[in-house]
Amino acid sequence: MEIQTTEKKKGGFFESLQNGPATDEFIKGLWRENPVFVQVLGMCPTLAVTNSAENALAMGLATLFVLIMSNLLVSSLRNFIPKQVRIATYILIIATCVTVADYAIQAYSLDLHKALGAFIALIVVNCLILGRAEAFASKNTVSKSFWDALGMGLGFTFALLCLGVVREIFGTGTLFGFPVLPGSFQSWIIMILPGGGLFTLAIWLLVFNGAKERKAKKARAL
Amino acid sequence: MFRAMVGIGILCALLIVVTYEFTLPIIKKNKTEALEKAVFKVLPGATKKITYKLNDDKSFEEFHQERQKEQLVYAGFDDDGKLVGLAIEASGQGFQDVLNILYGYSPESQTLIGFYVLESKETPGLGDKIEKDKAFLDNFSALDVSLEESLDALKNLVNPVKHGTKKNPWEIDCITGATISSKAIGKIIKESSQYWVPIIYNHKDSFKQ
Amino acid sequence: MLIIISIAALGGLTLLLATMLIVANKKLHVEEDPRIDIVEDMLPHANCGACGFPGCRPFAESLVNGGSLPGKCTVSSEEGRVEIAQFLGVDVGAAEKQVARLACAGGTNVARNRAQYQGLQTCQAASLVSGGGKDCFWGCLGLADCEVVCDFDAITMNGFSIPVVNEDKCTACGDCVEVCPKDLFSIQPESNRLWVACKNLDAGDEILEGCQVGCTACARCEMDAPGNLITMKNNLPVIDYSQNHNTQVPIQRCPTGAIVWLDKKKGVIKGEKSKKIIRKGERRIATT
Amino acid sequence: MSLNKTLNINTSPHIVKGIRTDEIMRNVVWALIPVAAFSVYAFGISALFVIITAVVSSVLTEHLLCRFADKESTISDWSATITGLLFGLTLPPNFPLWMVFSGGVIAIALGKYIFGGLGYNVFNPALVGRAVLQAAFPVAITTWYPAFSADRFTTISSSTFTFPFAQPVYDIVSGATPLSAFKFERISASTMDLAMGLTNGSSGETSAFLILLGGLYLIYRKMMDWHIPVAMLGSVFLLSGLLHLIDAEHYASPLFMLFSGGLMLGAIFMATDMVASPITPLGASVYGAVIGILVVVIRTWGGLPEGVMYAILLGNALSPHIDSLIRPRVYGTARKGGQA
Amino acid sequence: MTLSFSKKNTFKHGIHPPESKDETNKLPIRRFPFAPVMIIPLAQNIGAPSEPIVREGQEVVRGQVIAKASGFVSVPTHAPASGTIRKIGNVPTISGKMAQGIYLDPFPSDTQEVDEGDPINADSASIDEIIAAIQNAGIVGLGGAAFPTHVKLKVPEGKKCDTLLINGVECEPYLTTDHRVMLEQADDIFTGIKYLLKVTGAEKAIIGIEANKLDAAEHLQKHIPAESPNISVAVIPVKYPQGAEKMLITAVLGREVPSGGLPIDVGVVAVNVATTAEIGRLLPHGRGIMERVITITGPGVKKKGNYLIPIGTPLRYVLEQVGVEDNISEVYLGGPMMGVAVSNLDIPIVKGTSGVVVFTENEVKAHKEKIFPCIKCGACVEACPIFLNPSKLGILAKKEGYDQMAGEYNLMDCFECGSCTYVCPSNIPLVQYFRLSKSILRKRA
Amino acid sequence: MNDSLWFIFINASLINNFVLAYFLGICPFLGVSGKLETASRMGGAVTFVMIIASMSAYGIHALLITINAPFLQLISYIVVIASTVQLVEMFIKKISPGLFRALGIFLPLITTNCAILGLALFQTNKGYGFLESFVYALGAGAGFTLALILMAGLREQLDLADIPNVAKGTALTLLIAGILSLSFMGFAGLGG
Ligand SMILES: Cc1cc2nc3c(=O)[nH]c(=O)nc-3n(C[C@H](O)[C@H](O)[C@H](O)COP(=O)(O)O)c2cc1C
Ligand SMILES: Cc1cc2nc3c(=O)[nH]c(=O)nc-3n(C[C@H](O)[C@H](O)[C@H](O)COP(=O)(O)O)c2cc1C
Ligand SMILES: Cc1cc2nc3c(=O)[nH]c(=O)nc-3n(C[C@H](O)[C@H](O)[C@H](O)COP(=O)(O)O)c2cc1C
Ligand SMILES: Cc1cc2nc3c(=O)[nH]c(=O)nc-3n(C[C@H](O)[C@H](O)[C@H](O)CO)c2cc1C
Ligand code: SF4
Ligand code: SF4
Ligand code: SF4
Ligand code: SF4
Ligand code: FES
Repeated sequence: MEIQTTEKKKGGFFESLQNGPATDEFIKGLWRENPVFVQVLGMCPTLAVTNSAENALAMGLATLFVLIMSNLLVSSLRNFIPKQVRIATYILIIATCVTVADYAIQAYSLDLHKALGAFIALIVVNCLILGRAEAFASKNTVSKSFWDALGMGLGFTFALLCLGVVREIFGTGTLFGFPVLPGSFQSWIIMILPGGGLFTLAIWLLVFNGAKERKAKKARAL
Repeated sequence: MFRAMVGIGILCALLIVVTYEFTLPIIKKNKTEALEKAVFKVLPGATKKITYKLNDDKSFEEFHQERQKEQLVYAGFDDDGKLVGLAIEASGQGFQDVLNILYGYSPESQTLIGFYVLESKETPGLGDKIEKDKAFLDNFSALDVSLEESLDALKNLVNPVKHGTKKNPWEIDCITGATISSKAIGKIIKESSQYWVPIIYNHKDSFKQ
Repeated sequence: MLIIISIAALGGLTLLLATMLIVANKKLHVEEDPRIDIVEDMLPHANCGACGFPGCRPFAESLVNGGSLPGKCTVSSEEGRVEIAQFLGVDVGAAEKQVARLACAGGTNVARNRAQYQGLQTCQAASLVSGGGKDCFWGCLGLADCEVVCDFDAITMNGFSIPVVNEDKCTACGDCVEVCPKDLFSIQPESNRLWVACKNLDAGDEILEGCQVGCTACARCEMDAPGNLITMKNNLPVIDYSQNHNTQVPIQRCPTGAIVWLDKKKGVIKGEKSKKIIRKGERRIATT
Repeated sequence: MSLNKTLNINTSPHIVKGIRTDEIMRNVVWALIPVAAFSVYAFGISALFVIITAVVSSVLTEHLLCRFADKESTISDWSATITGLLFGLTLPPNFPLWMVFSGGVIAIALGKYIFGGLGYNVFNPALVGRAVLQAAFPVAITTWYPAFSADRFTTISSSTFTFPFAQPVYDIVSGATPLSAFKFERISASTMDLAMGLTNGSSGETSAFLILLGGLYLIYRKMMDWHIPVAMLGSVFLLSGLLHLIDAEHYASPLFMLFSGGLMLGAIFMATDMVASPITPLGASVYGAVIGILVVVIRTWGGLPEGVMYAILLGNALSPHIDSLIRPRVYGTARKGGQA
Repeated sequence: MTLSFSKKNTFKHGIHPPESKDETNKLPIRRFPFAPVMIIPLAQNIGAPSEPIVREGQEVVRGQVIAKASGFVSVPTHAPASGTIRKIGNVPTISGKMAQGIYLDPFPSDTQEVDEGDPINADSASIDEIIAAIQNAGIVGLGGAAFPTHVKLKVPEGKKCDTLLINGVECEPYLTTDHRVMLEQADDIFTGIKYLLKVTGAEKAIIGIEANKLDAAEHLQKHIPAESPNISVAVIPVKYPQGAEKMLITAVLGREVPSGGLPIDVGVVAVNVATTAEIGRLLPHGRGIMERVITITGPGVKKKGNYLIPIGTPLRYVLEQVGVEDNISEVYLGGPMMGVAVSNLDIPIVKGTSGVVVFTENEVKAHKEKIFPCIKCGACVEACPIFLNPSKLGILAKKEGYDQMAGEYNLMDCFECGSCTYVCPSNIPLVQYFRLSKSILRKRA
Repeated sequence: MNDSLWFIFINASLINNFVLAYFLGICPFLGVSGKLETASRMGGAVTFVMIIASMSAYGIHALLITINAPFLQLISYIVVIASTVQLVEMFIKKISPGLFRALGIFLPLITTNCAILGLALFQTNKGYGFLESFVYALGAGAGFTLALILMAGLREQLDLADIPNVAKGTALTLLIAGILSLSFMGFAGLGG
């Protein structure tokens, strides 16, 4: 597994946002510590439900919801939870949030629930959620945890969308169900098969690595 | 320590129950609607659905609870209260994973009159033609499942054949390029109809409004 | 009704589990290095396996016994990693800066090859084939093993295939000392400025045929040096750095410039009497 | 006098056998030429276009990637040519050229370059290209052009020049390949037809006879490990023979199994890709046998009519394990447990 | 008695390089003139160098001891010619390093008489006496390794030697030294075997000869002394590296020397034929070794042949005498498979030199060929007589996985025969990688 | 349902391989597939936990049906599985440090993992009985182990390759997984 360099990358746009502590908690999840592209977490939903942009978005938002809920609960209860049963308690809290989300989606649309399949329930075990609860919410204030969850959740959603959009356009010629390519377009079925998910993510990572490498090369040349 | 954990456990239970209670009616409604939609799809003309349960003595009785392990069929009636047919669930292995389907049987004409895929993981673009391919779906507008004289078995078993070679009313014309999935459908229907059709036909009078 | 059932169920479940866990924690406890727990605490508990370990705890164990570095955890924040590093870290005592010094100056412009080496282009490989084909058996082969091995980019090969150490970048890690098959590097305090840039154990003017800047063991530096700062051993001058060696006198009469003064600013200073070398390759020094 | 010359020095041995890697690769290309020529003869100019496009896209990709990485171009070692050629030969003759081109790029870029180029690819690059195409365009890759159609040298299949990224349109398509005919209708083609290449199928797979000839040539030149094809064909023959004996109705005859589909091409030219196969003869035999068994299993019980490609890819994935499990006993070490 | 020959009597794997022996194997051994100056390194053997016991300017007689052994694993050095000691100092060696040695100016050759010592009788002398005599004669292995022979002959406590194996294989291409020795010095060889059988206590002696030297095999077979029925000749199929003692033991006796072990571990002592002949010639006269048979050959040599050359003759002088082509480019001591490339023609011929092969630019092109990545063709695996996996070892070496090479992949069992490099289509310098890796591992240890 | 035990096994291990077709347990698959040694032990541990999880899930499901509280399914599955595994872990650590080194250290990583919970949920959805659940868990574990071991072998070999910089790390691993996933498609329809 790749070891990520820890130095903070200063991008022009993001830099301007990096003022207050809250915005920093928020921004880091979007890019610098992106859960998918950088931390390589929560890979199962990332790969499994991103065969359409809609599913990706729904999954992202569901995760975002659970992440915020659990981060809020954990950080507000953090002084109340004894250390020995910490993990068990967090799991309890997360499972509750997920169950809530699960029923909410079922109530909203059965079809969507069917498309996401077991992966809604599997948010419980998304390493990202427990990871944030442990690494962040259990040590930080409620407001900080909120921003952290929002940033991480949006970062996750963003990454899912990156995959979902590419896979849907290539795989079916549509975007959010609307045709974006001419009817004669030959869809690449692989993109909506399991293998396609792996390939797409691999290619995204290749692109990012390539960009990083080029930047590093430029920096060295200077 | 106990207090903390049990307290949180109770808190969680509360949260879940509240959500459950709150969403239950909506979900129930959604589910019923979805099922009805499917039933009406395989029983063209039906507007009302009644669920029946198959008892061990091969008799049918109306059923209104949450389903557990019962064998159910759904009777569809038209506006005049006339029995259109029965929707039957069946499943079996497809190309990738298990296929769950619903098909409609009309005791009156002794044919299958509709077909709908409830759940499939077949390859998009290929296997999912079983849901979309018009020619294939047409197979099920009048698929012969008439019984022998003795009324205890089918005269001709449903039989999937290669695309373009359908000759008899009990054959299913498969899809080129998705032979495997369409054959699987044929096989599922063959096995299911073999079981259900004689039972239903012999009790067709149990289904009344 | 539903509420009561579920609260009872879940309450009961949690109670049971809590009891089990707590009892088990007491009964089944196994003694371990307490630092593991602390470090594990500092880790994000994502148990994602990204570090290459099966989970946070094994990684923490490896951190504690020095098998890994905190940077391997991709999930932890920068601060978290620093925290762990500080918790485990041992301060390196401050001492005088040391640098790597090279005891050879025989670049392609002044030193001759007896035979043309072919094969793997590394010094270590070449040195196994008749010593590498360089006329001076002890001299630098110029195939840059040291440049490659230095993780800090402190070594660059100059235009005559002789490594040049950038003393600012050198961390005295000793990798170059280890890799050089001719043992030409040694780690020296930066203040050792009087330096013998040759390892040729032969004596006499014959060696000049192979390398114009070699030490001929003429012993002039030994004579000129104050006291017994320099003694000849094995046909080479040996400087006793424990004495006051802040003098450029010994280099002045060296006929080949094998003993030099390494000036922080001006670089290598050779004695006045050292003969001008006849450049063979007209290549420019390519560094910096 | 010449004794004053500067001598060269280097390590022993100072003599080499002198068969070079690029020479081996070039000979594989020679061995494939008859196969390719026959496919053009059988399927006409469409097949020619497919093969040429496959080779060009592979070689071009290899060249450009080397450029991109600031390395010397490695196309002169001929391995990219083989990859392209074999890749083209595994495709239907009327396959749209834009798909062929994409596949060639994928074969080299994702099947080879990413792993470090020649010698490091853990999967057979040509088959990686084909596997991706098969998953991406399952319809196009199972739509067959009839062999020996009358106007094959004058007209090009309508699908060949499909506009890039558009769906192909087919005018003439044949029924089925021998394997799918057997799978779905239990119609078995004659062995002689299969061996001589008178049937439908992918461009290069039909003439088992010429493929065998190419293989024999390479084995004769000692440029190919015979263990793999022998083990692979042998295990297919034995297993399918056994099944055929048990139930001749359901299970195809072993000769049909041997000569139909991509087995011959796969066994002789693709499983033998030394880079992705085990290095010891015993390991190679085991690898061949495993692939053979997988082929029979997928063909007889699987959903797809043909499984050579999947079997070889799985074999590739197994080969590091075969290599680490099957190691010859090192001279002078204990007979048992000498190697873990 | 007939020659025993079975095609199966050989080891597994190995290679068949072109033999290139035809140009010299019919040429009888000829004596070489003395060079104007002799250069005698004090370390010509594995083990400790000898210590000089002469002064500069001293006159010495041919065969006189000029440096004495400095321990058990050491042998004395004898004067190869009568003459004056010019200098004791640094002499160039094959390793490229200067080492201690003696420069000797020979007298004109008509005054070369030989110093005789105490003869040793094989029947009456004790084992220790014979061993001491072999050491005093300065004999080291002439098969190439130059290991002091007497050390090898001293069977360690608790071990038993049942077979004496005489190595007449000479599997190196080009070299015909042992071939000629077997044809011309049969009597010396059998005398030598008598001594060797006595010291090792072996019940039988077998002379192993490859099938490309049938004339030598028949010649020896014919001359086996009537009183020594326990000597036999085994003809084995031609294959490189059959001359390596481990391979020879497997080929002839079917035994396998354990990894890291010695032939004596399987009850065998293996000695080269030339070494044996030398023992048989010197011991009865109490002399020391002064010269040896060397094949001078290769496309770059004009007067190819097998020459009896005094030890210490500078290589430059040798090549001047035989004449070389204008486009020579590489000179090896030893054959092209195992021989060492010479960087400096001023080095002398030493006891371990069995041949000098000179290549011209035409032959060395192969080295300059492009290196491809390993394509895992397995040719090297099929060639390695030790059953290693050179391909994996090569890849590991490139990635500096030295510990894995030594541990999991038995690097230390590789005896650098070069078979793998010879067959590799990708031109990977495998043997060089292995030497390098071994030296790095040794440095680390 | 016509699922024979044999078919359940083949289905869970090859046709619908948990990692390569269902995308469950990708995190450990990517993380712990670098070394063959670790990978095979991890595979063993996963199979073990899968069996525990499957059994517990079977029991809980029966219980929840009785008290008619299906909405507690998720939370009780995860909590029970997590704590059971933790108990087993502590137990192993106590009685056999050797076994703990070999298997136990993987347990925490595995508990909070999609494959385990996914298995429990799928088996419930499919309505498997006790024996069927057991075989399903066994098959899923075997499939997971197979994928992990194949991956580890390839990655170990590629450790020695000249991988271009852009591809080093996760990207390459994902790519191999993709090709493996394509290869496993060959098993589609087996037994159908
Ligand atoms: C990636 C891939 C996915 C496939 N998916 C399906 C599928 O979902 N359903 C199906 O019946 N066949 C599927 N197939 C099988 C082929 O399309 C197969 O050739 C076809 O079913 C045979 O029918 P035919 O003989 O009419 O061409 C798939 C093949 C591939 C390569
Ligand atoms: C007998 C033989 C069969 C080969 N088969 C293939 C093949 O099936 N696919 C392929 O891409 N290359 C094949 N090659 C050529 C190279 O070995 C091939 O390029 C290799 O798969 C990987 O090296 P690469 O990295 O150059 O592709 C074959 C070579 C030989 C000698
Ligand atoms: C690769 C290899 C090839 C060898 N070839 C021969 C040979 O052809 N003839 C020979 O006498 N010794 C050869 N040797 C040396 C023998 O292994 C062994 O050292 C020698 O026969 C012992 O006899 P000596 O000590 O009298 O030289 C070879 C060694 C190696 C490693
Ligand atoms: C070496 C080789 C391997 C092949 N592998 C497959 C395969 O695994 N699956 C497949 O559907 N077709 C494969 N084909 C094409 C295949 O033979 C063709 O699809 C069948 O003939 C269809 O029945 C392959 C062709 C060749 C030459
Ligand atoms: S100093 Fe040593 S390692 Fe560096 S180039 Fe010279 S010989 Fe090589
Ligand atoms: S390798 Fe280490 S000691 Fe040598 S120059 Fe570089 S930093 Fe200095
Ligand atoms: S050099 Fe070593 S590895 Fe190569 S063939 Fe000889 S013994 Fe085997
Ligand atoms: S012979 Fe060369 S190319 Fe072939 S496997 Fe050995 S090292 Fe690799
Ligand atoms: S998200 Fe599935 S294992 Fe991490």
